[in-house]
Amino acid sequence: MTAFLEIENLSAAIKGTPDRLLRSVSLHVNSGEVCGLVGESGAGKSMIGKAVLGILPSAVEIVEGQVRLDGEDLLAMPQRERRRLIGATAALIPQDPLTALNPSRRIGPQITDRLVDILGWTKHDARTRAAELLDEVHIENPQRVLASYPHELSGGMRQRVLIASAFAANPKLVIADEPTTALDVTVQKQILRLIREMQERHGTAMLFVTHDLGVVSKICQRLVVLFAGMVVEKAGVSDFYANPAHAYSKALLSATPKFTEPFTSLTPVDQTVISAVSEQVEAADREWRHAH
Amino acid sequence: MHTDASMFKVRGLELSLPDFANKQPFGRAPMVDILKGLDFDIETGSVLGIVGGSGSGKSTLGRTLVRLLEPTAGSIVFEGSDIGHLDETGLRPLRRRLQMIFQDPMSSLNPRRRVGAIIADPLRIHDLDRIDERVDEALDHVGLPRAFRARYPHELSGGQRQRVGIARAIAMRPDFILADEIVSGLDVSSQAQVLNLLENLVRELGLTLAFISHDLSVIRRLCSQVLVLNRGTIVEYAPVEQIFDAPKSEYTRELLDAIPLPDPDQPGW
Amino acid sequence: MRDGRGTIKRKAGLKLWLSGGWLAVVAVLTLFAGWISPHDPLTQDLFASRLPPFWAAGAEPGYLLGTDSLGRDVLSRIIYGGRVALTVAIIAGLATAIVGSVLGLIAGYYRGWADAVISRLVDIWMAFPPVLFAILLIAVLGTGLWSIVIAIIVIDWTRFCRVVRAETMNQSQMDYVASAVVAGHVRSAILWREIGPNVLPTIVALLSLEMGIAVIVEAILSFVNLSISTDAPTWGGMIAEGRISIHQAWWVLVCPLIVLFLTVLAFSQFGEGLKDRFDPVLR
Amino acid sequence: MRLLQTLLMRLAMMAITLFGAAVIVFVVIRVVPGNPIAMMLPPGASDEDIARLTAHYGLDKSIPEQFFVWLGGVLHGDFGTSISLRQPVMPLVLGRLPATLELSIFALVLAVIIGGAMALTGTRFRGGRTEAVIDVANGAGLSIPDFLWALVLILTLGVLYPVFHISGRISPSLDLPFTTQFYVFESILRLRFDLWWDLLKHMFMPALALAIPLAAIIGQLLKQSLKETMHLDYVVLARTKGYGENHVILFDALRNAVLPTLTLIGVQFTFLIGGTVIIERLFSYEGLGNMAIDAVINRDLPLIQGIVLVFALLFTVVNLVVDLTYALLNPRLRHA
Repeated sequence: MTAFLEIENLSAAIKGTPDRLLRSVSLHVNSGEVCGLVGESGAGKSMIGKAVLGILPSAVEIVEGQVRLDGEDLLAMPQRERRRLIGATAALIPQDPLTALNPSRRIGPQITDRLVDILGWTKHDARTRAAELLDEVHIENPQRVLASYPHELSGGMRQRVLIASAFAANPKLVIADEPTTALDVTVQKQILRLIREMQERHGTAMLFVTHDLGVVSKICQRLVVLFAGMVVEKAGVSDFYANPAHAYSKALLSATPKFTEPFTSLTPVDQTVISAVSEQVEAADREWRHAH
Repeated sequence: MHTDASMFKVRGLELSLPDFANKQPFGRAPMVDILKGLDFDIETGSVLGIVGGSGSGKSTLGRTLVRLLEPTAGSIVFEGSDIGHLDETGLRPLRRRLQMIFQDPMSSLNPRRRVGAIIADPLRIHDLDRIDERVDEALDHVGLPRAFRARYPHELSGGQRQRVGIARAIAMRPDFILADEIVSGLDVSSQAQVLNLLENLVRELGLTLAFISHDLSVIRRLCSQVLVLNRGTIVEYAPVEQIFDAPKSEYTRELLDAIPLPDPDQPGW
Repeated sequence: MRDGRGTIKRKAGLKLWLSGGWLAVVAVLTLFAGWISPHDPLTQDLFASRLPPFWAAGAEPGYLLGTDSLGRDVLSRIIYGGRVALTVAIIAGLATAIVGSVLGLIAGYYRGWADAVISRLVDIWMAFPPVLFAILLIAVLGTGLWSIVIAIIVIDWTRFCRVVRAETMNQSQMDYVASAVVAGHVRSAILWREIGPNVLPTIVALLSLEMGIAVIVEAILSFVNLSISTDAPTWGGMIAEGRISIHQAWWVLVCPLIVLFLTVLAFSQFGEGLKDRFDPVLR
Repeated sequence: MRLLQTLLMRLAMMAITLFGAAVIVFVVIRVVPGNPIAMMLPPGASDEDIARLTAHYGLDKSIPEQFFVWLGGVLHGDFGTSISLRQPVMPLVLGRLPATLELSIFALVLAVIIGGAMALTGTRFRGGRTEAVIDVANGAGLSIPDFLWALVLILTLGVLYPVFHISGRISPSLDLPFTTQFYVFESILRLRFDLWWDLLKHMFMPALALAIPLAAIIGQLLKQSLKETMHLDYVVLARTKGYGENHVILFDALRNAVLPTLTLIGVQFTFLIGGTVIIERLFSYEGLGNMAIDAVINRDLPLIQGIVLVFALLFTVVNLVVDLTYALLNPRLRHA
């Protein structure tokens, strides 16, 4: 199996400041595989996905590193070409289904616009495909939904629409950015299953960004743990949950609630663990500054 | 259930709110029933978990218990007297005894006041003595340095702000505290810290607590009783072990099954 | 951690200093007009009419900004005109702010019938063209300082009322208000002690803006000859005279115009600067 | 259905507002100290004259009675007779209204074009020097009212570089073939572009002065909501689909970002129309506002009442139109 997405030594910083938000991040995602990207708020997990898709906020710039999609270095490409390539081969499942659909456009065009405008399909083909996709994500009466406006659909429905839209152009890579965080648990379960089902059917490489170690264990084969923009651990899922290697990962795992073990889970993260990993970050920074 | 030991007895509690989203241009906004006749007791010294999905009415229920909202029908008997329809003056003496910790610590702390004033203010209203000492004590209880009295809310981290919210509530030495989704905005690590803090405070101060959450795993650690709410009605009300080990209602079971445990081999997924 | 806050504060500081500095200069000049102004603003000297300002050919020393068609010193008239402008700005600005803000706070916090009445009143008021309304009021009340102040309150209280009402409604939704209820505050105490301070920066910014607007309204009223009295020097009156003789003596229009322009700009920028400075999140 | 109900409610509100406005004008003129008849007459008029005139205008009746007599007339289209011009008020007002309307609408168009261009440019090049320049321009436009802009324009484009005319509506030497008062509109219909050009040269400066503050508001608010919209997930999503920045701004962000600006334009446009009063005076433009100031100076009560009421009607109609446009653009309201 080959790595479809390869990130090498990626560093990013707020423009004009020396402090890095991403600290020499390297990771890869194989075709047909789901890789989890885990960390607390401010760890930079969403930023990695944004860097890949070229949608970083304008204040943030990439200072070093490579992002390769199927072997092609995205950062070395002219912007226009890169946008086209991403539009044709990658897709995003965003976090908040309430803001991720344009409130003033009908659902149909929002699914088909990429097919028509970027990939040059005919309107008719695109519409047929959209209906098929809605069927694939288990939406009844696709034609009616295609003609509705977002505010007419429930949160779970909208997330299904967004998943359908993400898989519309048979992408090779899907980046899911906390796709279930805004949903109720029962809906979350259905959506996670659906994402897994779609990913398996299409053989897509998927980068799954989340703060929830419970969710990771349900959908990912491998995971990468981040702290302050630095990779602290990369592991296979079964190894990780049986025996996390890094002290910070271990602390994070035991702080995660687990109702089957009420008195051993939810352990507060020890301050010494935080200082140790912060020390590690500083050491990496010193080394990096030295090298530049 | 020992009715004598009950701090709250809630009977036939109903609440409707105007639905401005579907307001017709003429006349009043239509009313939406949020709570549809709830009966339950809260025993003194117990920790009640209130759980439900979005739109279940759990926050509305909480705000009605501490009388931020007035019920449309039914009674809320607090230590023998019905507080459901008391007016502002009637509620005043009760305010010291019923406290609340809010979900969003940024919005619940007045941005223009220092932490010390935020904690001291309710004490002053109720003419309590030794205010300075009480503020220090409260800060000690929640594990914040006393020097934080001089800080503004925006100078604190999320976890620290939530501790200030807790300090403000316990400084009053209330009989009852309502905690409304107080850890849902926090990272896992601060979530665990705040929960541990609350757990210790319940033990030390003998608090009666209602803990609202959408997350059943958090409830199990802290609560002795659990009330499962769905669309404004009680689906199940039972001791915590029973809810988790032998849930009676289909809805509770569904909720439990849907929780993703940090365990790749969890059955049912 | 480094973020954008440093630059925001620096910009706000510069804005505050420049605008505050200009307003201070105007205030000092007008306060000590008797000592500072080189001539009596009313003395006419028909032999020295339409003298150009000091840098132009044919200027007379002693008439820094030249003279108008009646030979009155332009600089002195600007300084004395500033007296009227600043007096109106301060009295009318404060009075308008108080009336409008109190009504806005009440409507936004208590809602119900009070809000219904106040909001409807605002709607009705908004159906009048403000300048025409002001002119009409002065025509009815007669000219004079107090008429101008009353006219400004009457036409502009809605500006405060609308903004303060919206901001109060915003703040009322915040949980710190609910937590004040839980603490046992009575409603009026919550409005003044909890919500008030959070609405204050908005009011202060608007107040400063309103002072600039008051200066303009006074100038407009002077322009149509309906201000304090016909012979007292006012910026608007000077502009009206300068507008007539624009082709013969442009400085009679240009000099007061520049001063008026800068003063109005300074008032509005001063308000913005104060608001940025007061905002606890940016501090 | 919903839209129709909204319309009916707005119409009812409009009636209330207009009634309130009528009451207030009436009260301001009559209850405030000062005898309106004394105001109308030159100083030194005899008591007999005053009494005669008082009876003539029905001012000897009680104030509520006077009000309803006047209101009854208004409802029949009779606004009374102008004292200074000795003509019925209604045709006088209607004769001047088109000039003011043309000026206001031209100013609005200018404001939308300038403000919209600033907002779009600022969003396209956000975070850079271009945006900083636009912010400064917007700040100045917002702080300085139309009255001062008008004076600045008169000095620069009227006197220093006399490109435009500084007074009047049209050059007096021209022969006017017009049958209506809508000169600009009619000149286009009659294909008299020479007249059209002359009208524009007169209208440009007053319209620009009126437009600058509104353009700044549009520029600032639209840019702000565009920038906020640019961070929303659906816009981010559109970018990942392969669309370029211009496409994303124009086709994904603009439509939703326009809504908050649109509500504001309603109120601001009424302010703009209100501004015509003094701007018309400054440019000696023969519109309603100029007539209003003359009416006040001449103490012409019936004319003042008529003009103020026409302005009030205009303002409420503008707000109604904006509300309806908002409802039409917002799918939530359109389909609910």
